[in-house]
Amino acid sequence: MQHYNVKIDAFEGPLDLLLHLINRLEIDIYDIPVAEITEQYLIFIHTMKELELDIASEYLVMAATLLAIKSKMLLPKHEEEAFDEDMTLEMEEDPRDELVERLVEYRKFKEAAEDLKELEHERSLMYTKPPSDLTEITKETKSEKANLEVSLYDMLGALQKLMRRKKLQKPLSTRITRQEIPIEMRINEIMKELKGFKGKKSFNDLFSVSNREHVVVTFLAILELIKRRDIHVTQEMNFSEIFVEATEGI
Amino acid sequence: MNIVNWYGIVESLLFAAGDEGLSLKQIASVLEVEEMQAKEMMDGLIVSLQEDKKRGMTVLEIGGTYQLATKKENAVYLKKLVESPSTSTLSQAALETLAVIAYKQPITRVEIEEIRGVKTERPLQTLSAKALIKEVGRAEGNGRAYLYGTTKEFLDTFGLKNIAELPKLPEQSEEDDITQNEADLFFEKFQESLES
Amino acid sequence: MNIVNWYGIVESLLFAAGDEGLSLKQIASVLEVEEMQAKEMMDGLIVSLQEDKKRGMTVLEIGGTYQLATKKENAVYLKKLVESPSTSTLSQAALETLAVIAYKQPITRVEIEEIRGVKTERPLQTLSAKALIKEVGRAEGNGRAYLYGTTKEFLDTFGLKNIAELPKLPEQSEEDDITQNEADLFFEKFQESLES
Repeated sequence: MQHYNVKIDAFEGPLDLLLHLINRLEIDIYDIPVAEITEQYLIFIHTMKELELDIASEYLVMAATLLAIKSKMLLPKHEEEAFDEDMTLEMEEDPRDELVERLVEYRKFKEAAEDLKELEHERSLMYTKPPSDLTEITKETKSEKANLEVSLYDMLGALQKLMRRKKLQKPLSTRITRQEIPIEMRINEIMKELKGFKGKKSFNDLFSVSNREHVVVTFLAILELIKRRDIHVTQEMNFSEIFVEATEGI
Repeated sequence: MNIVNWYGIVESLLFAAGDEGLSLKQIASVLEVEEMQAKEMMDGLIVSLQEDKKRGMTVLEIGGTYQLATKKENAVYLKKLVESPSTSTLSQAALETLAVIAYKQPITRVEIEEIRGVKTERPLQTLSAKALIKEVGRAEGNGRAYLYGTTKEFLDTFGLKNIAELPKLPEQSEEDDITQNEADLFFEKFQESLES
Repeated sequence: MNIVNWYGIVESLLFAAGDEGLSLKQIASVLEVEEMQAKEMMDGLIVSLQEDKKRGMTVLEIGGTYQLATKKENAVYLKKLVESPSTSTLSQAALETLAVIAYKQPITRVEIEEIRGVKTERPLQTLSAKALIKEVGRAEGNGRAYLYGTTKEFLDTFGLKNIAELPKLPEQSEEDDITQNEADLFFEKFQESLES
């Protein structure tokens, strides 16, 4: 039973997908069994199609690349190589080399991105303040036009700082903030809805309001209810409709 | 937790709270002590800051809230800093104000201050003096406040053909892809709920 | 003037400058000392702040400027009063793109796309709008594509003194299980669909 939505773009691209397959199949990245990985890759693409997901062209290009490598691996050695046996070792290029190189290179940056995430988190634990208003202790500004050494990035950078600050100060400020829907309230609503309804209710019907926050809160409420075992969720088969009913009624 | 650590925590809190300051009640609630105790600690902090020559800060008690401020006697150095000629660029405050005007024009001073959360008189003066912004009209309603907008000088300075050429703000461009956002949000919340 | 007073003055200056920060040159000029001396004093200040439990502040050195910030270890208390921005605001795509640019700058979009294996237009837009990257020039050759590099805002966002302080690029390391979680979920779903 799957009672959650799955992020459709869990992969950042074909290289990311390949890394995942390699990792999952516990394959040595420097000695990839091309036939196996190609098969898995194609199955994945096929599944995406079945799910009617848009497949970015990059994925298809990679599929073609894999098939090309696979066929090269099957081909007998080139004739030229027989001519000059001394050269053989040098000439004999593994058709997988280029792909491996790309994967290893990509993996480095994927990991570096994780490091950045960690750094960003660390930095976010330290709060800085905006510059103080020093109006009172300074003289009037003289009128001076232009020759400014500022760029658009300086301005956007300033805006970033402002937004970061706003985010931090939200609860402190007296400004009216967005009305939030308490999960507990939505839980009660859902239970009422289910109890007032004999039998199973379609999962999708619970998401009648298309407001983003409402959707998320509803989703969380359902998760909570599942955890509390107040509701029962069923699905006949994968990708078929999901039904929800109150446990009491069963 | 002992009082030594309290000092550090309260300093962090006051710094982050900025001009809005913190009430005794807020301080007491974070430290999980009685307000009486918090009051004693604040009094101690104020005295120790005042006496410590190594410190440039003081705590002001204004209308029932505490806020950090620089010591009066250091104002002369702040003045020196502000008047140092190294500023061929715009201050953070001016840049922020300019950004708000650029993206939200026409906009009144009060609206800008609402967004920035601080007084904006001086940055507006600076920007006007540098001809980057100008008054473009008056707001409706009583008060009829001035509305500010950017100038041609602004476009020149930032190398823009027109205002539409300003880069999209992250929020705006993300809205292009609402369904993606929803999926992300879903997933994020879902992950969180698994971890909790 | 002795160094004890310097500390107080510099603290005032740093407080007033806020996230705009102060350069060594500015500090030296206000104190009327050599930059070398100012540097020594700043080093001393940073150490003494870090060691003093009574203090809740620290000094960050970012892209050649110093700025005051609250200590990391107090974040837990700040959270009680102010919302923490600790959830990453950048998508995986944006983070990856940023990582490539940070380590390979200056670099063109096409080169980034070669490494990532996917289109990278959108992440570049987001990163530009967040002022984390900027165009730093044009590549040679026909097309004369834009070259991208990181900004000071980048250093600030990730708390780096300078680009050289970036963690070493991993040459080879074990797969990170956590990052694979999302992918695993998808994979399970697709495996199941195969079995059915």
